[in-house]
Amino acid sequence: MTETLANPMASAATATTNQPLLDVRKLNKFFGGLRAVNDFDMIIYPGELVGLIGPNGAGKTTCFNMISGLYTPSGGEIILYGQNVAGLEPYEVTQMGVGRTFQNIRLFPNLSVLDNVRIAYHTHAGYSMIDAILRTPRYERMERELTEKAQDFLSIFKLERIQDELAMNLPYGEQRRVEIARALASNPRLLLLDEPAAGMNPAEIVTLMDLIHFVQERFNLTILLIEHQMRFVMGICERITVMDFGEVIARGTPKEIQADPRVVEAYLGKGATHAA
Amino acid sequence: MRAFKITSLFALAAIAVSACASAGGTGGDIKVAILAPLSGPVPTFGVSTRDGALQAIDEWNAKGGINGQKIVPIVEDSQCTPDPALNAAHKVIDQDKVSFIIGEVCSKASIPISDYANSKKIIEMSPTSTATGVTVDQNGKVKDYIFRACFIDPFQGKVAAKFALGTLKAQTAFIMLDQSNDYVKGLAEAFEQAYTAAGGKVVGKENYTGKDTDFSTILAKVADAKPGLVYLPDYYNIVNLVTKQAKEKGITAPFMGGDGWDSPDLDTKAADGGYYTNHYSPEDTRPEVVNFVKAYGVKYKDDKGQPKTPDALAALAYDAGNLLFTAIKDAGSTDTTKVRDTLTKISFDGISGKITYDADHNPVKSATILHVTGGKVVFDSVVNP
Amino acid sequence: MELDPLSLLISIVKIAAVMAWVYGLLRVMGHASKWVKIGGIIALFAVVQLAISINVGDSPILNNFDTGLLFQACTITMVSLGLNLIYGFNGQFSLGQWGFYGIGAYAAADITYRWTNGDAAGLLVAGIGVILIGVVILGLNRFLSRYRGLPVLSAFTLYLIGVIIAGVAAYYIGATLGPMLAPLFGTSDVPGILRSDLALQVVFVLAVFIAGAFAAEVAFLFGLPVLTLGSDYFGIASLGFVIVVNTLMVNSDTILPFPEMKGGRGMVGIPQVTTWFYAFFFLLLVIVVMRNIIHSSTGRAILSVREDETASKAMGINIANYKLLSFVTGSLFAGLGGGVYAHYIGFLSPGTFDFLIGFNPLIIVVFGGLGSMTGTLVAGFFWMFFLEGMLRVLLGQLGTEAPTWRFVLYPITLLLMMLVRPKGLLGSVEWGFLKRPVAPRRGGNDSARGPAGVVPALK
Amino acid sequence: MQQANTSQRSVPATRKSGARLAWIGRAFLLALALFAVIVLVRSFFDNPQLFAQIVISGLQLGFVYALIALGYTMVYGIVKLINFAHGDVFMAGAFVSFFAVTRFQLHLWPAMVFPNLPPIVVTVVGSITVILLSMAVCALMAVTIERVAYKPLRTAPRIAALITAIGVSFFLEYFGALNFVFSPRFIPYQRPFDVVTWYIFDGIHQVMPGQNPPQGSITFSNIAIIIMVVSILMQLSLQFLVRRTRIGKAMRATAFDKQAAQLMGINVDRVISITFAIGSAFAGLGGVLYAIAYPSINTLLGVLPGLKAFVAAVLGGIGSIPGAFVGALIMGQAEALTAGYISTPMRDAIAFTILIVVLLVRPTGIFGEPEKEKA
Amino acid sequence: MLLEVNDLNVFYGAIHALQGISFNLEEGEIVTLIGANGAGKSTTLRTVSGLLRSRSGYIRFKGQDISSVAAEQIVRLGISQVPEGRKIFAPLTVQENLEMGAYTRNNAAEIDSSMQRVFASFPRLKERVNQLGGTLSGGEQQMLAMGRALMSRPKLLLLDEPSMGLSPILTEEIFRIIKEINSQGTTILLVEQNALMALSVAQRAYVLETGSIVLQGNAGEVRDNPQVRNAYLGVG
Repeated sequence: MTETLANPMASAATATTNQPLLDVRKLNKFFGGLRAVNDFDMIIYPGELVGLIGPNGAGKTTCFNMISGLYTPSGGEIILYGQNVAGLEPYEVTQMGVGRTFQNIRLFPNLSVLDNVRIAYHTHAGYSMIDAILRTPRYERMERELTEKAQDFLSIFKLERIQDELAMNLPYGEQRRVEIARALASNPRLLLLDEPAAGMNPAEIVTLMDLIHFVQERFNLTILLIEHQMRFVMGICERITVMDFGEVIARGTPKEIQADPRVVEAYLGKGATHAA
Repeated sequence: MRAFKITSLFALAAIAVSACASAGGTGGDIKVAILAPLSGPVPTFGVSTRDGALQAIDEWNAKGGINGQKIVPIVEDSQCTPDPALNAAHKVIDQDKVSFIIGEVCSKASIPISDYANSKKIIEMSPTSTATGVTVDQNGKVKDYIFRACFIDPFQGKVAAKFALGTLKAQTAFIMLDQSNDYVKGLAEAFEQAYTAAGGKVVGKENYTGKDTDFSTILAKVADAKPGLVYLPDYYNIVNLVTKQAKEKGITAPFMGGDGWDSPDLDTKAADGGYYTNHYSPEDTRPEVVNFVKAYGVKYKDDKGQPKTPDALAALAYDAGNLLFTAIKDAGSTDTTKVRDTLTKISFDGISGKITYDADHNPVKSATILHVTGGKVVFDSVVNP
Repeated sequence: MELDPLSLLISIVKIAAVMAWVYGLLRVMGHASKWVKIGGIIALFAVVQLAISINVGDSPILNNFDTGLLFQACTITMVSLGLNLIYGFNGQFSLGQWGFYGIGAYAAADITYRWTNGDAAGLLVAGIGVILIGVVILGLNRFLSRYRGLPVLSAFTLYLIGVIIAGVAAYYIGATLGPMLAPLFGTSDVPGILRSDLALQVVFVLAVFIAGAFAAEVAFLFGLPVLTLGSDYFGIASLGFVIVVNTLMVNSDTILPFPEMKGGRGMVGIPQVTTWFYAFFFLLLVIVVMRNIIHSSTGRAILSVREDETASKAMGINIANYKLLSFVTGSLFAGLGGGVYAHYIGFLSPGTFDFLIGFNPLIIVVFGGLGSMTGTLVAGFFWMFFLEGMLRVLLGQLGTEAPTWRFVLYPITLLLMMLVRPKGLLGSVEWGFLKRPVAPRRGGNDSARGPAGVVPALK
Repeated sequence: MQQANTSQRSVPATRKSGARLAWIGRAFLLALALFAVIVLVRSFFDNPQLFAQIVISGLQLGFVYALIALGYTMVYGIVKLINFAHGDVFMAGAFVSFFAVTRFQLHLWPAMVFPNLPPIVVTVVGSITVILLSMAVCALMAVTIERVAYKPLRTAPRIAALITAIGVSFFLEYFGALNFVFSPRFIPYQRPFDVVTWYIFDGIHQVMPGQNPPQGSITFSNIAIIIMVVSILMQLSLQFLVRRTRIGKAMRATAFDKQAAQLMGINVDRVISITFAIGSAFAGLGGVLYAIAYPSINTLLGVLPGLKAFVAAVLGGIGSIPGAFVGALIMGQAEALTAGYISTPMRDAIAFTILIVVLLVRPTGIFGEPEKEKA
Repeated sequence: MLLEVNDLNVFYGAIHALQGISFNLEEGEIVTLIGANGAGKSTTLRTVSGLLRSRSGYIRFKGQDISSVAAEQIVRLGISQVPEGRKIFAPLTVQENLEMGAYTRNNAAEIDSSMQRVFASFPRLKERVNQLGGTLSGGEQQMLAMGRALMSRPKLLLLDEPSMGLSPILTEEIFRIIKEINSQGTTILLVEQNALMALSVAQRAYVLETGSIVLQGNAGEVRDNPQVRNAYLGVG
């Protein structure tokens, strides 16, 4: 179990390209009487980069929460690699290869950047608590290895210089990057990014787009992201799904979406047509 | 290497401390520690005990001390809880270097103190710890240096049973006891044994805990059982609550209890008609009692500014002090072994009667029975063992 | 009487010396060199041991009053460290620590009490019981992990049944084997080999460990369902636990079958075997184990639960397990502390384990700083030497009325402290040994290594 | 390698569903409940009068707890603070009334001012004055405590305020126990009015001193009735205050969202002070009634009733006013019935066990709103 | 000048959230602040309404420095905020929510007339007057939040993301009401993610980027700025 391939899932993914990585069927979620998500369907194939857009409150984050196990769906199936994961505990979903970031960044604020990333390695730590208590050679070795891996990740994200800073003391943009690094460190096949570009200026957004492209190729990831920054979404996503009021109102390539009158009306706003 | 500097700093500091500590000894005086629960669950006992003991010390000092040596009291709060009590004992024994301790009040605090004091050959004179385990260890061996001024639980129980059947002619009794209080439990068990042995019938027995305030459930059962007597050997605060609630429920059976009833705060109206066994009566006309009650009243005032009447705790603390000082005087030395030998053979006229010690360092003395009637506590009779 | 300025100075020096000693301890333990580490620990132990045994003038440098405070500081620190693991590091607001402390104290005391009274059954039943229950819990845990979404009450019921069966089995095995050892105890005239001092020392150490394990197992059963509650509700439920345990202690001779515990009268005759060595040893053990847990992957998982449960779930962490783990470990420390305490004081009474006194570890933990082991350590020693040491000594000199002020000054100090430093004495600062090991930064030029070199190689 | 990894990752999904085993837990709870019901039913048929008597004493206790619990729940609802000093404010209420009665004879003032008043009016007006005074002093005290010990810590971690609350509680207990304050003694409490007891047996008769009520009668006293009536009245008036008045609505708004309340121009600090004042006035009232019912007071008086009232508030769902009320009644009954039919020393243990079991079934108490799921 | 904000610096812990922001509002204007999530728009509003304290810089309202005035006092001065996410009091009824909005006022008759005016603007609220705030739909909650803010009869209304989560029709409705409120004499400072919509009602606009103002001008100018079109309008 000491293989050094980029991602163990990489070849598995290519071997089964015709099988969807994620197949969401008729997903529903009620909060009290409120229908937050209504018959949500989505298929994502391995290696894709899909965008999910829609007005605030359209149910996008609720879908994310259901896919990552934080919410139990009121109905429907979430099929990940042929297995229905609806209703699994979040940690189980994560262990099956779903990583995510949060809309309002949820780092571990009082821990260092390095620890934030190392926590994501937890399930692959390779030593037990007994090893830790006795400080066995195995602990020393694995802990060093784990730390190095985490540092490697940080250096991809140009965060290696701040590894000992507390997460809460970082500026917004860096917190975002740490969060993405942390999500990647949990070794996902499918990465869910909830508004990764929020709060970034256009220059930062360009960097982020490059970064996402890079990690996607590097780790052979499948990415589903929620984003409001249209330039970002249009520039990076291969396919886009648009939600409004818990329902999917359009799907297609960025070009198709921009031209779709329903989308323009519901989301981009009537002004968009005027302006364009 | 910084660690070593720190460590050596500590070592230096520690030596400095000890040098200072050993310099702070005073010669010529006899230090006596008073360990009393000034905080914790029963602070009132602590206050009485402290005041009683201080009274004795003041009187001796006024007379010029013991063999010319002044008595210096050191008061410590022992909280009626084992660890603070033990800390207090350590402090007075090792820090203040006392050889004589008056206290503790609660048995559960006296027991750990007595073990330590005995191992250090320090005389501990407990005024009111009634549990057998204070002067005798679990193997039945007497702790040489530990004494007490009060009689032990079984004695009071026996006296009460004798009185209940003989004088009160109560053929049935209901026993109420605090499961968690060894004093109450000891008395209740002794009473039950003596009472049934002498032909009385216990018609009910109910437990409560010392923190309870609502006794209506138990009293409902008492009312149901209609006993000739309710034996309630608890402290006055519980007695106040129980008797008041009993009166309100129309329970007419007389209540009877032990020395725990004795307090200026006993609600004499509620407890009207009750009897209790005690160490002494402030109405006793023996001169030492009269003098003590008077002197105590001069020194201590209650919250209304009236002279305080000493309760049994104060009287026993006073007796404990006098016993100890007399023994020191008679021994002619503050050597604790000599004082111990004197104490074991002492015959002393105290407030609570004539005291001699049996083999287990328990005083042999008489018990007084008091009757609560007409808003007053009156002397009823003396029962000899 | 008047305040003697010298004694005030002595008290201050004493507290400073103790603080310096704690600092030194953490420093030497954190030293890079193994030999400095070992030598330093031995030296620090020796300093205290010498101070206890060498007389300056007519009394040792550290008299029994001081050593008593040291013992109690060690035990209360152990208990508080456990609570800090539960509350400070894992974020579970628990008021139940005192109950586990009491369980540990009574369990250990009962084992050695029976032993010194020539009855080995106590040790056997408790030892076998703890092992069997542990096996049952771990086995059931493995078995039940096959079921997903198992309601916690069902799991609890199954564990409870398993534990009861294991306990009963242990009782019968122990009760059968125990009397067989009786001849080895000898008679009152001819002490048998099991009555030797050495045997008692061994039994004492075993008893402390068994007591800790027992407390941990109780913590598991209690924590399993109750840890699912929200924070304040959990706090109150755990406070309830303390009161239930206390009530059982009061009734240990009637409702529980332990006449030797004597219920509310208090248990006497516990051999006073705890020496400075043992107190020091167990405290070090707790510090080392806790520090090693905290600074490992497990510890990071525990911390992440406190920081953000949702994010922690999304990192693949089974937060219920880690809550339980830290609760059980924290209670284990409390149990160990109880075992050491019981054999120091030699007398146990339910009054010691009252819920009001049970706030003490919480006060110490918050006073020192949540999530700071150093803070707890410093606060534990400081608290003991300030409240039981300094205040007692100083007020004792101020006359016969002054000691009643001790518990008036103490809350005022507490209040001022919280108002001045609401995050505790040390916040989350750690000293020496307890500091998080700083991961070395990777040297060289990262970009030169290129993305190809930054492969997240996971197994 | 990949194989292993895939299978490892697929473990969770192939596990059996544990939901099918939910019956085990339910059966366990059911067994507990059944046991309790059987014990109660048997006891009832054994001796119905005794049962009724026990229930009455449980009611009396429960209604006192309710008065204290209301303050706990209000304060918790608005500042999320477990105000451990609340029980000591309760104690202070009892002491204030004690001094008002014994030192100043305040309960007799109507007779002094208007000598011709009928005694019943004197007693009623006098007692009410004493109670009002206690309530006012308690309210003032609580506001002071809040300003000194809690307000500076409003932005600090919640636990800091909890520790100061414990500190304030210790301070009140031990400062009160100083000799020149209340002294540490248990003091027999002098009631502003006498307690009268009646028994039900072929109609209602008054119990005369020295007369045993007949076998099988049920007794009750005026103080029990007063406690119940006052407690219900206070609960209703509190409901009115919170539902209908401006300040009550401001309290609810502040409890729900302090910042939004500030944006409405609500002075949050003042609303919090008023909440403390009202809650503590109730505690003071409870203190007086409690002391009248159980007339022996000392400075540690508030610890246990305070704790139990708090538990009652948690049981009912802390933050909820009807919850506090119902929780208190359950606590009262649990204690009385345990004392009556199981064992008095076990009653705290049983009461807390009930709390834990209820919380396991309803994690936020009987009337508590479920905690919001956050993500 | 009704509101004058000068060189405002606000920190969240170590994070420098507002880095020297200056802007102003004339009486009767609608001014909008646009920018990405986390750019500091809400922080600006929260600082103006007194929920946050600035480390340096000042805020003047009608010439009076309000940077250190308590939030509840600022309401009395005539600034009312409709917070992001609406923050209505879920356990209170619609009517009680509105009463809370008028907490600073004492004249029952005037309050009643204000309430009638709010009902006139938002007839849907009148239908649901006894319903609990938490049971309203998103659009109704937004109306309630705005109505509640109007109950204090503010001179200046701060609107934080009023269209969040609303359907286009509702959004338009809300913006129509915003204009209406403005035409009745209330000055409005609007923070909005739907930049196009915001720019269509506002007279002037400021563009925020990571805590500082990068662009300002008339709404039309801002809308035609290519960078803005690119970054915030998703077109270009």
